[in-house]
Amino acid sequence: MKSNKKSYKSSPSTNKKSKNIKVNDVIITSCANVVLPIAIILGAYVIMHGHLSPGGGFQGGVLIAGAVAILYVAYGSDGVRKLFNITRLKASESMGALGFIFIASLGLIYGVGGYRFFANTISKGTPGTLFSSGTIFWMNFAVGYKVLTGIGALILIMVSSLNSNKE
Amino acid sequence: MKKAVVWFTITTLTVFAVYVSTKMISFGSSYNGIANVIVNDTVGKTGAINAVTAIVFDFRGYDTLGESFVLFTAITAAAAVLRKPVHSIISKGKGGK
Amino acid sequence: MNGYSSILPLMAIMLPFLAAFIIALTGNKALGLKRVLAVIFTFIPLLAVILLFKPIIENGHIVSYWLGNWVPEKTWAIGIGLEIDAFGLFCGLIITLTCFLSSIFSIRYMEKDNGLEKYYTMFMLLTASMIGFVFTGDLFNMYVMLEIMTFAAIGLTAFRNHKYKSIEAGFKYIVIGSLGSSLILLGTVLIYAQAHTLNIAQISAILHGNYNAVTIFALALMLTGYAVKAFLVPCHTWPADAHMSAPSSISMLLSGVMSKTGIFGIIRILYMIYRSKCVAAPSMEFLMIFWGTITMLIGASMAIIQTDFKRLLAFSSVSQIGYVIVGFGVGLSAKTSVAVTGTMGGLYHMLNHAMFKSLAFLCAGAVLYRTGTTDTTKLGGLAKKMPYTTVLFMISLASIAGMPPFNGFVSKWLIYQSTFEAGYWPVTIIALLVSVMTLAYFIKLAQSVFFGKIHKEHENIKEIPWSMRVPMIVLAAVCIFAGTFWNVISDKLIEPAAYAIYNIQGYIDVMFNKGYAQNMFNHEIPIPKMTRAMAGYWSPINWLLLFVVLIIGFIVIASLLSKGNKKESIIDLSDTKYDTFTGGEKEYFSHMAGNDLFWGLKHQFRGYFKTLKNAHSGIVNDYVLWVAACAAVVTIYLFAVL
Amino acid sequence: MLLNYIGAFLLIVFGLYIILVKKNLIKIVVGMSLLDTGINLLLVSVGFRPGGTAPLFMNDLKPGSFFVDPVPQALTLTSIVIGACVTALALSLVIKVKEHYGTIDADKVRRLNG
Repeated sequence: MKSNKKSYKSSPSTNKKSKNIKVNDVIITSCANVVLPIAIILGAYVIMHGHLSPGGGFQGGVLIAGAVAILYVAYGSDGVRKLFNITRLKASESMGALGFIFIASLGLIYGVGGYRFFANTISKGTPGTLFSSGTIFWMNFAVGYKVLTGIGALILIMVSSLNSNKE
Repeated sequence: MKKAVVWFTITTLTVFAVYVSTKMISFGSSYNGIANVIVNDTVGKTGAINAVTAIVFDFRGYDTLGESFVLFTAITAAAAVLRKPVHSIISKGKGGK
Repeated sequence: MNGYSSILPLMAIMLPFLAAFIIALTGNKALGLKRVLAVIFTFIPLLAVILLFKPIIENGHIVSYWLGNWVPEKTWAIGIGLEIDAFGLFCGLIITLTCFLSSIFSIRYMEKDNGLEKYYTMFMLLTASMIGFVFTGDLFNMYVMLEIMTFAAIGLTAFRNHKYKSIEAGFKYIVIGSLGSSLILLGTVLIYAQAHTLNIAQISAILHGNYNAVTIFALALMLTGYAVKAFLVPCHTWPADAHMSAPSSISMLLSGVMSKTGIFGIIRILYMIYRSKCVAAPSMEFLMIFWGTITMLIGASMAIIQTDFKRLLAFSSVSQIGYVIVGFGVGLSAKTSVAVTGTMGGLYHMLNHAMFKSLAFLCAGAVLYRTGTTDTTKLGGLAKKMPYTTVLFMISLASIAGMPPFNGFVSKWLIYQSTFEAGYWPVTIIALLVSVMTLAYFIKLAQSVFFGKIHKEHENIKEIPWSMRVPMIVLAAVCIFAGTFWNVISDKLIEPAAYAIYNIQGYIDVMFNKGYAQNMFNHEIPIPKMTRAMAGYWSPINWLLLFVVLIIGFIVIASLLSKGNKKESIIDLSDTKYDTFTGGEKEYFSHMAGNDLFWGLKHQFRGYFKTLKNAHSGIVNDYVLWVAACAAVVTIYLFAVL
Repeated sequence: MLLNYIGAFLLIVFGLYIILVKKNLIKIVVGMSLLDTGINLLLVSVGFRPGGTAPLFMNDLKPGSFFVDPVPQALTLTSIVIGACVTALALSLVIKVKEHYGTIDADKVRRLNG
């Protein structure tokens, strides 16, 4: 493997070949196909069970955003850009942030009884079940959504700028 | 000269850091501080059995809000830095147009 | 603390954040909407701050707001609390006012750039995080807000990414700035390890009498960290680059307001968290005064040798921050009457510096907007083309140099008086000298940009549009108002803020139950009495004395100049610029550029200036080294004296 | 636990050393990241209690049983995210520096000086 790489570097027509090797590698693609759904499902699980087990919105969001990186490794920048749109991702991130603020301000909206910003006003359910802990559950979702779109957008931005440099 | 300052800085900070770590509070058997209060009341007050999440999203939710804004800011800043620049935005000597 | 006033601080923080996300959501369409949103949502915080005047300044309350209803339990602050005393409100007023004016200025100033949705998003984030920083009562929350602020500022510094200098400045800023933030976080962690709480009021109560090696190390780290944010001298290298490269509407915020957040942090640490160690402690007093003196001297020296308009202003900011720190250093004095004078001087200068430096940066922005350059060697004679800008710049010049009818005089006078009465008379002399130097480099700036011969390229330029003129006129009006009606400003702003700085007991009791502070401190915490009479704000005799001193300074500089002119033997003959004096002129009439107004002075002290110039090498490693070495030295000093 | 503190401080000092000495801008970013990691380690160590378990209220544990301090863990989350943000922004600035200067040597990226 190592010698292989070296030979590529030493050969004069590196540019085209290195591009080819990045995109259509069977091993990487098939591995990615296996790993991708696992990453997404694990991320969703971590986000949903943030109030029950270690983890939460941030961790799950980053796990799902890792899928974008995996996609890039497997299918190259064109493949990623076909699936995701940077502007739309950024807009979704703002939506996530607005949702977070909205959930936090539920306390103000219900604020008749002296509730305040960030007050946990939704019914809390039985501790230990999935739909418990009031706003915490929903905040996990908002933050998870925000982080996955945000980190995805970040990866895409950096990747696309790297590619535009090469051309 | 510069090297001497580097080594002076590194040595001083290391020495003081090691000295300070020996002076850090020795751990008692009971909690003290806000952790005590928080851990005792987490389930009853927030309904979350994960105390860390309860702190992150409820007790110190405002910090988490700030944290997600940091992420948002950093991503916006990265997008602004890496955006396609408009060259010669301020044209030289063309003022007054 | 009736209904509406408790929600106002939250509004002031959250609405700009909300506006940031709405602006980001609209994408790159609807530019007009973004401008309107930015102006409206920077005006609302200003309104909120003004509405908070009644409960805080007039009624003397301290407004607090526990987020999420997490009121303290068993006297432990489990939640995050916002807490606004008069000092926080004072900083909030500076922040909201300048941000509002900057948003108006941005309308036309930024029209030629692309990606404006990112600009306005970061602008709103910067505004909101600065307000959040001064309104919070939680140590870790301060760090989080500081990080939002830093990132937004870096993004805005590097916003004009087609210029190499923006990118380089942005990189230096992020390395040095995040090192400073890391130091602050480290200090916060060490304090948490000792006090087991993050509420500033509670930390102050718990740490009283329980200081040990860990907290002193934390003090050293946090002081250095906030010194990076407030650009005290060994950590002053990034602002020069960042202020020079950022768009002027942002430079004004970075220089005028963000430095104040650093000072806010320093004051909260010294006067609040480490109160019983620092207040009335001669060693800390000496440290802060020494630090401030070095800062103002080196800042002014560097400013004299600059040729770029905005870079000069940035170094000038460094030197003015030195005054503020000297003022607050005297505030730590054991002699209470002197201490109050010093604190008031520092506070007054904070306000004034925000106003006149913002005005100066906006003038630089106006020049950049019309001519496309801030290089003073390529400018000249703009006074005829841009009369408004010239007049406004002269007002800023007069204010910053401390000329009597303007605001700089009042605050500088307070600082001179307090340092002299505290027994630090050499500092008074240096402060006066720096004042003269300030006047010198500003006159050089005015001469080289607005007077003299106009360049051919700039013959067709026009005055800037009204939407850019209005913020500048407002700032100039504030400058004149704060200079003439000093008693109003002092009554309504400075004295309550100074009182709030010393009023620890009230600050703690508001957050917890009454008597908690006394219980923890075992005694009443004294608040020094303060009256306006203590400060010799405006006494004609003093003024005359100062004027005489200034004139003597002028004569000294002038004599140095003429001395330089006469001594032909030491003039660098290789430079054709001096041929006029050495006999080798190419033209019959060859005038010296405004830039070289003080070349005699520069030549006389060439060794000093050269050392300074070489020290600002531009290598990011060196700058980090300065900050780290500063942390090391401060640590050694604090361990030695405390 | 002393070892943890010393280790954390050493990580911080190593990070600082990298920033001070290395001239490659990417290495400087790595140093900043290392410094952040050191602070995170310190933060987690501060919350540790010997014999404490993770602060999760499982069925067999009652409220008030012996846990490590959860507050520093929550703070660490924030600190980690901020560290990642610093790295991301710094690296995107390095990309631009390379574009403008053609090099990422700190000695050559110094047009703003004096």
